[in-house]
Amino acid sequence: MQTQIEIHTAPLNIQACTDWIMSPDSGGIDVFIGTVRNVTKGRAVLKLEFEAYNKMAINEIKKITKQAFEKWPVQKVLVHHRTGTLQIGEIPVIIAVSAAHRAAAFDACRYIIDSLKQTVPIWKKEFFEDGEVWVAAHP
Amino acid sequence: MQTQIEIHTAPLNIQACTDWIMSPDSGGIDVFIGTVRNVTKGRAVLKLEFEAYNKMAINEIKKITKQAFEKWPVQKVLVHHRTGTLQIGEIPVIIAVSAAHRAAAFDACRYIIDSLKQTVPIWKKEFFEDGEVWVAAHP
Amino acid sequence: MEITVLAFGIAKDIFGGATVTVGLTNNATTADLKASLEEKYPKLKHLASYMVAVNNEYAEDSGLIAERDEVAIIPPVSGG
Amino acid sequence: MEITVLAFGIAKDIFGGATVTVGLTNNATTADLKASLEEKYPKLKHLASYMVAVNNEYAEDSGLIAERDEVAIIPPVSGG
Repeated sequence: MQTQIEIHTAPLNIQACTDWIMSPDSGGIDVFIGTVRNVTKGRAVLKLEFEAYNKMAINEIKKITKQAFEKWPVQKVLVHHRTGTLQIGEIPVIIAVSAAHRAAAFDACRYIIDSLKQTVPIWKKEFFEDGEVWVAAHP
Repeated sequence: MQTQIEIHTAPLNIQACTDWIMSPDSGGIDVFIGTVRNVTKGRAVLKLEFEAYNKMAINEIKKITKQAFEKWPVQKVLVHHRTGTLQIGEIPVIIAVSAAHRAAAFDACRYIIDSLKQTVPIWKKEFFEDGEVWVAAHP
Repeated sequence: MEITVLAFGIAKDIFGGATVTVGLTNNATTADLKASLEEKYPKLKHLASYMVAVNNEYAEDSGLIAERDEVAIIPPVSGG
Repeated sequence: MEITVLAFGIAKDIFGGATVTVGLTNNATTADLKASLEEKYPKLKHLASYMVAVNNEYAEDSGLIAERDEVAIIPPVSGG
């Protein structure tokens, strides 16, 4: 049960993530890369800003990765999240999971990103031509 | 509907794959990386050899990626497969899928690797201390 | 007791700062803190939802708050 | 007609080479090719399964084979 959980202000590095996750006893690796999209609900997005309650966010991500290890036979789990201002095309999150067999890697990776979006105290503000909004803040 | 399908004798390059797959209109990318595991069914593996019927393999991979585009709202699909001798930890296959929303990327990526293993004319030989075997050749 | 509450995301905008100080009775609960904040900052009630975290853990409404606790308002999260 | 059949994976081992030449009557089908090969190389029958590809497409047993077709034996695949 190896995990690497980090919150960075600098750009995330895909190669560093895959280097860490690879190992001789794994057969399948699934990597999810979130990217900043140029549009949301039909509105052009200029940039995003991410804010995290760092200590608690790491705490909550640890809970999720622990659950992933309990649910699936996975070997290593990596979660890197970025904070600060991100331009279109930049990477807010990378999740990587290795396992002996690919099904566990896929299932766990998807579970981790789905759960992260529900419970981890990180917030995203979208900037538009004509304003800005904290995502999901209002009904 | 953009695809990049390649069969290489040289080592696959993860960064080149993720560079190609990223784009301003995508929000989620799923990447599957197959790696050569040091053990199979309890036996230590020394190395693998992959052979492909290249032209037909590309053909069959194209069919699979076309199906993926029909089944899910995905944006770009990349499949790189390696042939030749691979050492433990090396990468036989990288599949990358981008989509506006992550569910489609996950579904399509998993569909492509599952289908690839069923229909694409590529063969793997496992080398052990005491012999070698073409995988799945015999019942 | 005086509690310094950390604010994130839209809560920071609502409070007009990264922290806000609230006066609570001893043995106050999370629910008491929420009531006090909502009175002072009615916009909190317009959020889709929000939680209180005490010492980096989500807190139940009935959970007690002590003077040295690290308390934070957690508006709807949207990471990833 | 003479057909040069490409072999891959374990089929290469069974044929003792990357290609094998088979004499077939005109209008021969994939099934005829299989029967001819299985007679000469009985080990083919021990495979979990195998397919014939004609011009880079999997072929039905009833499919015809023409002289200029690119024909290949496809043992069980194991890529990825």
